[in-house]
Amino acid sequence: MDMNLEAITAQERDEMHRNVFFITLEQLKSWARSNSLWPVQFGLACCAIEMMGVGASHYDLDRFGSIFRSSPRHSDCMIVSGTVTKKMAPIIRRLYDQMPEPKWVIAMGSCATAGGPYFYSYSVVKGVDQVVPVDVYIPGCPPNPAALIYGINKLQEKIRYEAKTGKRVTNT
Amino acid sequence: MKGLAKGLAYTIRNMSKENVSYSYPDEPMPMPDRFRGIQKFYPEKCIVCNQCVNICPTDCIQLTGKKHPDPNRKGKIIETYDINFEICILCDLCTEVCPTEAIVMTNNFELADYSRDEHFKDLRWLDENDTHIREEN
Amino acid sequence: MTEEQDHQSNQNQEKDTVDPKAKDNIEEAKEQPADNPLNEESPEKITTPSDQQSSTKKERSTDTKSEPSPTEQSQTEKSKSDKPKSEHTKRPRKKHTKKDQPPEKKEPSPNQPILDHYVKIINKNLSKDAIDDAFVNRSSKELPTIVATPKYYFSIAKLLRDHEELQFHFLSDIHGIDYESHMEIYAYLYSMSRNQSVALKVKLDRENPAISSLAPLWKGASWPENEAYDLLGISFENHPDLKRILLGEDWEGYPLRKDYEPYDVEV
Amino acid sequence: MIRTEEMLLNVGPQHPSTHGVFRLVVKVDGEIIKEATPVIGYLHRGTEKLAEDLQYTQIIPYTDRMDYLSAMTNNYVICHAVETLMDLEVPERAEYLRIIAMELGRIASHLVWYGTYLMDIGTTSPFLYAFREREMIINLLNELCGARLTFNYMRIGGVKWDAPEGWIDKVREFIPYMREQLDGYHEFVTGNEIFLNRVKGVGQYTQEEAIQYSLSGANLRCTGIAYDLRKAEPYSIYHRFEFDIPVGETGDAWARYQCRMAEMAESLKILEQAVEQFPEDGKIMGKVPRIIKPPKGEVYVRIESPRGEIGCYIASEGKKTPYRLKFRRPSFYNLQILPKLLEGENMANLIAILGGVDIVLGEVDG
Repeated sequence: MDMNLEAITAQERDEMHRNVFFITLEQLKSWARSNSLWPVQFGLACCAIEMMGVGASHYDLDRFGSIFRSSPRHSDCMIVSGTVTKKMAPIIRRLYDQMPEPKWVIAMGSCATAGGPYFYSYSVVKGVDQVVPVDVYIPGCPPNPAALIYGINKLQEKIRYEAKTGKRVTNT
Repeated sequence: MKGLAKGLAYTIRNMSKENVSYSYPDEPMPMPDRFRGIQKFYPEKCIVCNQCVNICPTDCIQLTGKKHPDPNRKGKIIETYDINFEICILCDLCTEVCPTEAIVMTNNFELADYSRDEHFKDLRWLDENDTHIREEN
Repeated sequence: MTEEQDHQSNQNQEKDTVDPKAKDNIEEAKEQPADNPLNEESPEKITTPSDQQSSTKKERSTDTKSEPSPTEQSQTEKSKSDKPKSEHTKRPRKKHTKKDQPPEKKEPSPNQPILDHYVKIINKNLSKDAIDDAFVNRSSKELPTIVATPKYYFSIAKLLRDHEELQFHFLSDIHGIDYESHMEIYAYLYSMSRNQSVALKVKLDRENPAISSLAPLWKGASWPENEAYDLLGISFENHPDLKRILLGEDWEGYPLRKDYEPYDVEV
Repeated sequence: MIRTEEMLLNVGPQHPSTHGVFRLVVKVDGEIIKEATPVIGYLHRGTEKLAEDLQYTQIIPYTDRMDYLSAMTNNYVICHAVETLMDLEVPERAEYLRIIAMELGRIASHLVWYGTYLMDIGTTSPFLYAFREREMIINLLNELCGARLTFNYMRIGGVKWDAPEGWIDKVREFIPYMREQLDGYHEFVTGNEIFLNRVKGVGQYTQEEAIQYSLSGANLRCTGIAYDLRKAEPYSIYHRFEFDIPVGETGDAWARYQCRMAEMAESLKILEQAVEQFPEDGKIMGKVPRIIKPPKGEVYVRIESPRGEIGCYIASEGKKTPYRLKFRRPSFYNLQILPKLLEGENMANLIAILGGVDIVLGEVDG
């Protein structure tokens, strides 16, 4: 490209940032991010077994570039798979805080979504969204691995959509 | 060293085996007939007997009935029917107790959503959910 | 609300007219009343377990005498297991013996002599008033049950473990129960060498439940006792490490007590 | 002279090798563990309290979520407890279906253990192989009862579903396949020198200690005590099958590994016989009163789950709901020995010992 960068005025540069580079870079970033979601290897209860199943041979989550990482500092996505108890809630928050930005949370299963079968229990938090912001909710008890893959794809869609339009997706 | 070599031979033998991975999002995932995905509700079959409400372990079903519009016929018909799918644990007890099979299971499992409110399934949604219905009940 | 629903459902069942689309299912719908758990108040619809039992008891009481004694039975079981296909219709189950004897006859349980023997040993070695009550729990696979007095609870447990005729080395379970009048500890002991089980119970004062711990005898009792302390508030004396194991030290109240009110009520 | 200082180290609650939310506070001096204190309760969900307000049929789905790797045995223990209390007869065919489902579940559970345990101590690929076979079992169970993990299959007095057409044949076909795979596993890992170095002589205890700590399952049998409730107190129709109780001798992680691998083979034996004897037809539900109301009384039954002795205590007041329901959860008891095992061990052996105990945190915390 034979463009003289020196000659661009401040106004033009602003314009360019806004119109050309900024948006495409965001989209590029979102494309890269959505295709390399690294969930933290963090299992709470029954759903964690299905999460392991997703990582195993038959469902093979690596196809989507999602590799389970053991440390929250390596990952940008947290799959809350299982019942969140009152004793566990502060730790989930801490794990979430340890993750680098940008980060996303998937609430997998009805326990993480709203307490599920333990809705009336004395020791269970009614939904992980009271502790951390949640992007995608997957119902089911537990959701089968295909449903989790669907949820992850849904999250990828959301990441791309948000980068493209700049709007926050809260509801379809 | 012998054990290591044997293990390696096992790995190599497995390399030629058929790939077991499902190609799920590209191809639909067939589920067995009995698979519990989400309920389908037939309002016309319901006799408002409240059994599903009583059996539900998590109290996620709510229903109201109204008098039958035809004055000659007694009984009730369903007015609202809500399943709070957030806390539904898919235990299948509601379909088991239903005397008229007004509530049945379907195989649909692609239900992930961006909002919790979406998981509140009302009568209309449950009526329209009419694919992959379980045949055996 | 429940009464209303009850009424509604009763109405429904009386109706012959159901939506035409559900015609096939009318039959089922009519049968359904007894199915409805809400209808249990109407007496003719209930088949209480006791009714059921008494009827079956009558049927079976005839062949009680032909029932083999448990030791014989286990032998027959073994011999029969060699050729399983031949005895599909009548297979021996230990359970049968207990129910086959109607309570009126008060035929002693096959385990009654065993229990008497235990009681004798305990009385001989400890004291006459060491045992509060001793009975065979017929509904729980003829389980000999000993109710100890709190004072002698620990020494009975020790005796059950160490006495050469008892040898209950394995502690299977220990937990507390909150009967609103009192608390109870239920311990299930098993002897591998003799293939016998015994349940040891002790009744505690509900206001201030405290009992000596079994953890010095069985290290495996340590966590279950912690659990009972955590969820029921029973304190164990001489416990090596008594703590609120599940809920954490800052939890208020004892959840498994019948009068527990959650401290922090949520939506 | 190298000077070392005591250091407190937190393992968990989120740690990939604790198989859930389990925390271990370890005091280490250099590489040597001085003291280990397990902290549990991060998954305590109050099932027992909830069950006091639930009807017996409604409790069955909750038991699925306790020991989620072998939900079938949990289903069975509560059904068995209520059946014992009410003195119900379970039809032949239902018993066979239960046995087949339970033994399939046992293999699936041990496969998860095999995969994750080996992953913990450093080999990644057995996990993939184990889950490949597990997925087949799960698919079989999915066909039978419509769920992959939380089956809710058994009912008081019978089972919910009859075997679908051709299902028994599928199980029959699966048995030789699994045997072959099992041999493959042995070839793959069992002789591996690195693996042997990691597990041999690690986490050793004696028979007396095992009984002292109320261990059960493979954790007890690895010391040489042939104690399996399927033989000692035969429940269901286990007395009809011929199988051995695999026992270890040394009581270390290696013996536990061998026991569990052999148990899978024994389960296959039981499956083979059960499939062979499977009755042509018959009812799957016994005569059960419409409303399940056990008489007043208390009952304690115990059965053999993959992790050990799972017991269920019910105190009934003659109502629809239990007055008190208590599960003897094998993992909870098995985990107690951990501080003792870890004392004086190398830090690197922590994972090998913890994984060898085979815990499920849903069960530990109740």
